[in-house]
Amino acid sequence: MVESSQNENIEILTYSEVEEVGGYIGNFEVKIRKKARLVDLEKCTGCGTCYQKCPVKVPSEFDMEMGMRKAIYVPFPQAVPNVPVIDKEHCRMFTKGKCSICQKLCQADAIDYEQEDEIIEDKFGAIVVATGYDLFDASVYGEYGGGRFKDVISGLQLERLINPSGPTGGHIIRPSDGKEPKNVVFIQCVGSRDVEKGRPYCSNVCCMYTAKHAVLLKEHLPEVQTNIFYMDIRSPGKNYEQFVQRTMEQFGALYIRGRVSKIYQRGDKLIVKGADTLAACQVEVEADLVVLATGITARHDSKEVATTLGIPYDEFGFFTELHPKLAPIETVISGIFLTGACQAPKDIPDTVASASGAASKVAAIFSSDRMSMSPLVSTIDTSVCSMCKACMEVCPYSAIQEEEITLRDGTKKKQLTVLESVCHGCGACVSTCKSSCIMLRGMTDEQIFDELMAVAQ
Amino acid sequence: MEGDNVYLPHVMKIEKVIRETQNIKTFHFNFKDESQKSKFSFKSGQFAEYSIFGEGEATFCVSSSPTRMDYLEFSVMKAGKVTAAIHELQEGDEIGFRGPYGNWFPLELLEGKNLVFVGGGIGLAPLRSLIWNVLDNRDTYEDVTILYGARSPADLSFKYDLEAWEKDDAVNMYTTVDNGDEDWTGRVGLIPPVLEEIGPSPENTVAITCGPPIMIKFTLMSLEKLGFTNDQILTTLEMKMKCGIGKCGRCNIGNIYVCKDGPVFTNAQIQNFLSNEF
Amino acid sequence: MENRLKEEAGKLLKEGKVDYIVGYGKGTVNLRTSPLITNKEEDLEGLVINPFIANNLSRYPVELKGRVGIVVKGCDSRSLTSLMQDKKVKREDLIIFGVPCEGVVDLKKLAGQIGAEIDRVTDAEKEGENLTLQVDGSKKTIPFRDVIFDKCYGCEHPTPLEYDMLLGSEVAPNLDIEKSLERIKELEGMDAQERWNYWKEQFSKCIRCYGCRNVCPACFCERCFVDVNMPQWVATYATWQDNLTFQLIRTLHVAGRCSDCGECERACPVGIPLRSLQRKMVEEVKDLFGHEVGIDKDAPPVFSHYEATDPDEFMK
Amino acid sequence: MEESNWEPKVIGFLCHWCSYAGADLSGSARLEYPHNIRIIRIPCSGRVDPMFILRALQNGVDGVLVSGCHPGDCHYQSGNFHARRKFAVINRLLKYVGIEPERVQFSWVAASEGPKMAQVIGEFVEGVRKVGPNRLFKDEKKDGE
Amino acid sequence: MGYKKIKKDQLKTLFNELSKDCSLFVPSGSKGYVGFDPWDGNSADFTEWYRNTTIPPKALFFPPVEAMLRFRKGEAGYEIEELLPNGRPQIVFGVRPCDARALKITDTLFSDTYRDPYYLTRRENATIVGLACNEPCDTCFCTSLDISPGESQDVDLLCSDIGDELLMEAVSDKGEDLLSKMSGLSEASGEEESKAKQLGDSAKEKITRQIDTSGLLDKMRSSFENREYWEDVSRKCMSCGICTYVCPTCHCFDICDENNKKDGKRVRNWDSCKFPLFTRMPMENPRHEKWRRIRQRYHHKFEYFQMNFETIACTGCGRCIRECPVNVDVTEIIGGIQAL
Repeated sequence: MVESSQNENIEILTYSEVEEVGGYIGNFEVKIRKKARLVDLEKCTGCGTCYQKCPVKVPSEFDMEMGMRKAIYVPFPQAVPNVPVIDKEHCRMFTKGKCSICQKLCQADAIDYEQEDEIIEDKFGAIVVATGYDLFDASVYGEYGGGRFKDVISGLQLERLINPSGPTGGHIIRPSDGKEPKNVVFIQCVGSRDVEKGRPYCSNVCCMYTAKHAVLLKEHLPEVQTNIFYMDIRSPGKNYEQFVQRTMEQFGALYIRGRVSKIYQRGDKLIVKGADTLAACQVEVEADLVVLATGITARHDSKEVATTLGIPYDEFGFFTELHPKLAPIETVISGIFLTGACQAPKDIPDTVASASGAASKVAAIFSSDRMSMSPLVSTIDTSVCSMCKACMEVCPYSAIQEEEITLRDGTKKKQLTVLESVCHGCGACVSTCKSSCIMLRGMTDEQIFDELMAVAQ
Repeated sequence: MEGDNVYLPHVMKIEKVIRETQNIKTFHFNFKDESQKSKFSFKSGQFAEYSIFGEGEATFCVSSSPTRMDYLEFSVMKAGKVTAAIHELQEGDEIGFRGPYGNWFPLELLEGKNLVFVGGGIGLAPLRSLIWNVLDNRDTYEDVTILYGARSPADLSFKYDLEAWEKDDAVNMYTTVDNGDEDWTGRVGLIPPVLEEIGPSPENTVAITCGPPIMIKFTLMSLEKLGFTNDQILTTLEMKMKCGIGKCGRCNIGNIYVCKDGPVFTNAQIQNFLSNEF
Repeated sequence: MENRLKEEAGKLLKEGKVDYIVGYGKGTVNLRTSPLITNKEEDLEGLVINPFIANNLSRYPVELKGRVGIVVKGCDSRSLTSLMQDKKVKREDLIIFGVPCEGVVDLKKLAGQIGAEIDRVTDAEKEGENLTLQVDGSKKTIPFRDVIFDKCYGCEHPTPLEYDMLLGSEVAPNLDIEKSLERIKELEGMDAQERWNYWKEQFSKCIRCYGCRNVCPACFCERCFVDVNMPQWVATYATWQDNLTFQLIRTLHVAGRCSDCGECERACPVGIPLRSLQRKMVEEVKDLFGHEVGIDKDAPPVFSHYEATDPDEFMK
Repeated sequence: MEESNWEPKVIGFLCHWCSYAGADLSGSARLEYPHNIRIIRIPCSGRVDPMFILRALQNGVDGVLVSGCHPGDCHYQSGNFHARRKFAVINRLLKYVGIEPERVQFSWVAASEGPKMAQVIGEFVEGVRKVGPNRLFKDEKKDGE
Repeated sequence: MGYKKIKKDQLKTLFNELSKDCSLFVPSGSKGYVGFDPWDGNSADFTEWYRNTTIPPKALFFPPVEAMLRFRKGEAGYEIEELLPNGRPQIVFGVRPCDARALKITDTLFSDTYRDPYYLTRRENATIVGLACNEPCDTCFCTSLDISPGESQDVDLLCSDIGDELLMEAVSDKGEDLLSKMSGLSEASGEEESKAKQLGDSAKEKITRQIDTSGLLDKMRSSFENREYWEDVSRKCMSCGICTYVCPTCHCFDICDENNKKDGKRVRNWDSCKFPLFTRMPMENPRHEKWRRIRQRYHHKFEYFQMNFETIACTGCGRCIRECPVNVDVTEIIGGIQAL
């Protein structure tokens, strides 16, 4: 992120939302709301005084609410730009109407409580969607405590605990009492491959991150015993299977094939009851810490994003690619590409590959002034069009637009036109047009009629 | 009685197809039944109903000269269903033909006169029938001036005729295009100003013009400027026709039926009824 | 009612709020009314509202350039709304005078009822539940409900749904769906072959005057599909095959737009029971997609959108 | 055509992405389906105009099969949803005017469903065979000139 | 020529007899509208209800669709087969005087300069039996056009309904011939003759609708440029073809080919100047606007036809008024022109 922020051809707009997308490939007209961070980007030097002195503490989202941040804060240490933002919901200036400590202390005079959202409207040649994913909310699993037990944490929470810049400075402790865990249980497929929870798909990354966690845990706390309840181990990536094997053999992780049916508290321990389907017996583990391998879900607002962009999404909210095998990066809208987990659960190598793919797709578009398109696109005979616009309504690509032309006698006339670069040639408009004034080239009524007459002979 | 059904077409054979421009083709055709040929005659300016069986009929003038009866010719601009089908025709194909219909250029009135032909685009088709007719009896007429124009060099039809007339010392030939291209070394300009520039004298002269409506409109104005009276100007009109014989009710302008009373009119006649409807 | 309309319409014209008034005037044929379309105030004296206002005027604003004050009955108002959905008229360009409608007299039925042709009737007036007539000089009274169009028995919205001014008080629907669908039910009772033969016979009469199409407010195309000749889907001449194909396609095109105003059937000079096709489709569209025509002017036309849950059982 | 050796002639409008591919697959899988069907490939079932169906029947074709991607699988996102609305109405109308339901069939067949395509075509052709030659648009008598 | 009469209850027998060696057409309402249908041997009670047909008798001579020729492509190319109407004699019974006049009007058109063999063959083979009007409709205005509901010189044979009997009078040789072939007739008395005349006169009086044809030609000419007038009167028109198709004198047609290159027919079918497509050419259309088409229709009938054939192409049958879905009324339009 730091590197790309320094590239002169890249402008990063953080804390911003895309509000409207119009136009078409090569000419997208995008309206972006740059939200007011109440800190002047230009003036701020990133000295950090403000957030050191801010009196308001709020659970840190980045640390999965296991640590605290201030009301004026930088979301995470490597954030770009390294400029804090004021959280209006908690800032005393906004909750109580007075404080302004940060403003007074800021030597750069960068704090501006009055700052307003900025709207940017610009043209772009292509759009890459990389909006990522949300973590599955494991609290729907009543059998795992439904969020009641402090020591049942998610994989990502463990990740923060292990991290040197995390809330505990890299010290792995139980959230409940701060003791080091001795016996840790991992549960796989939480919110993955579970039809009942509406998540029939595999989240792709959990098997491997769990294995990694088991290894890291053992490295940090050599005394620890890791127990991993799993359904199947999915490790098809390069060297992945070997890694899992090492986790078992070298790092002593105990893999138990089976589901956990119940977790309950006994004293300061968590009793994990489950099945070992290979041994065909019930197992009960007395754990200090339980880590749930929570799966990947689509972003909570992915449907709104899809609607803004005009791209389709599947039943889970992941954006749909043009073709699952042959066009995994493209969307139905030419010039809009997908990358990363917004399309489907992906691990890092897959994400990097698809990001590189998207980047090169964009580069390919930008490398020439002209594009070659399929000739199978619709055209409108405007002289007989009655402007009911039914074609516009059924076009899945918004390829039909209204334009105003000036006639020879100077009068203006509104008419419809097909954006050839956007049209995919499905022909839905053609059969919707009652007067056949929109026609799909290469698949015209005349051609079909002739075929039909020939076949009927 | 056999043979008096005016709606029955002769079957004609296409003998040659000439691509004139992007969307204009000329067809040489002849009677399939040779015995019919001797009974057939027509005059310059007349038109006929041509048909592609299974598609329908369309109206075009006979563009060859009655002085040259080896074969007949017609020229077609691709514009609709039937003309598109006609453009698919190949040598040896058969078409229906009934006619000739309508009136013709009054040759007897042109005798001993200077003739100025002004044609635009495919409008040269009816004129060329008359031009060849005149040139084949060259001595009967005085000066012959031909002005032909098209939008671009690629849109010039009947290039072989233009060439022949160019070479003919007895013809004053002028060709012009609205817009030239790299290879075009000829005249560039719209027909009416070019006509004014040539400036034919109205003295003992008849002007015969045919072309798209907008060109006709301005050509008539130019001729007027040059001193031509309405009686000295002949033109042919085009209207949608179906029967060709004054019954189907389409081509009337006022009580004049273009098919039956025309298509050749003097400007005096046209001024009389044209302002009415258009 | 009439006076109020004249007054208000006059005001609209005078104040330049509309360019045209589209209403009903007295016809030149006994009992009939005729569309009155005018931009002159003095013509407004001729405006009438009575039980004979058969025409659906909603087609006119599509053609007229400018703002229009228009008189509509219940069914007409739904045609008008449907035209708004199809973007052929704009609500803001219209001042709508709604006429709550208790039914419109079907003159053919009336002739049948009195056993004489309509030109024998010199005077007709609705009095309560009855229609009082002067036939050949003598007074005759017949129940009003007996002489209204079949469509009126199936009218669920006799009071216009969209209006700026309601002329009179709302009328509650007086439904007799069975009577309205009588002919359709009869046809449905036949077997496929009989039905086909029935329509074949009906469309052998068709002379392709396009009266049905041209009076239909849902037929707003600049160019009708029958007038397309590349390719020639339907022959332009009248054979029963092409007549039937034409009408079937037209039926599909107006399905979801047809408000069952019955104008097609009324216009048909050769008496083809076109409503039996159109009304049937009104029922089908309602049954399939829950779509009622002309209810919501802001909704997309029924075939411009879809639901993932649309009926599917007919698919294999 | 001789009545005795009449074979149904049916037309299939198959969408390029699913049903046509399905038919292709059934072919490459060496599955058999009746040769009675002539397939016209269209980009999407949403391209099908009711005119195609009526014109085919008017020209004496014995049956028309229209097939596209399963709902939700449309290559063009929504083409088959729009098509389904139209088909539903066409289906009801044709039945109402007395066209045997066996003559016009709509189906969803995915690219992977080679066997289903073969089965749909097979059943359809058998259905058409049962109702016999299409005489719907035939004139009973010659022109009464 | 003397008057004959026949009892109405004898008509059925007469019709059965006549239809033996010719095609007999009588008014019938069995199809849901009134038209001339081939005699079906059933009921001749039309005299009880018949006023006029919806579709005029022109349809029998100039049918809505007729095959003109057949083309077939064989080994040796195209062959053309002429499809003329068969020469079977035809009797049309019950033609009203207005429609009989209309046939005379279309006769002039179809025989002018080029003979139209299809129309004329049928006409030559037909005998028109007229039926005088006792009960004209309120849409009738034939008297304004020199037509009398009670008499006609345009038919071959004229019948008048005098109660229980039809009075018959031969008007032409054809009529004379037909009359001589009819059985079951008896001589009519002078009294009955005058009764018929009286009924005709009273019918004439019943006709109140009228147009004023005096000086109309000039008025038409000067109204041509009055765009405002034509726009006003055309505003409610729906551009359908009903008025032209039910008009007994409208004769516009189109010629089309069956869509089959190998073996098809060329057909002629009714067309209407009310349709924008009628005069549309690829690049332009002289009558694209509705008011131009309306103007063309009335000018054609009341001006051009009169100029070319010395008669107005309207007989006052009133069909266009009756059948128009929006009640466009020719008498109103002509009245308006006279009042300009």
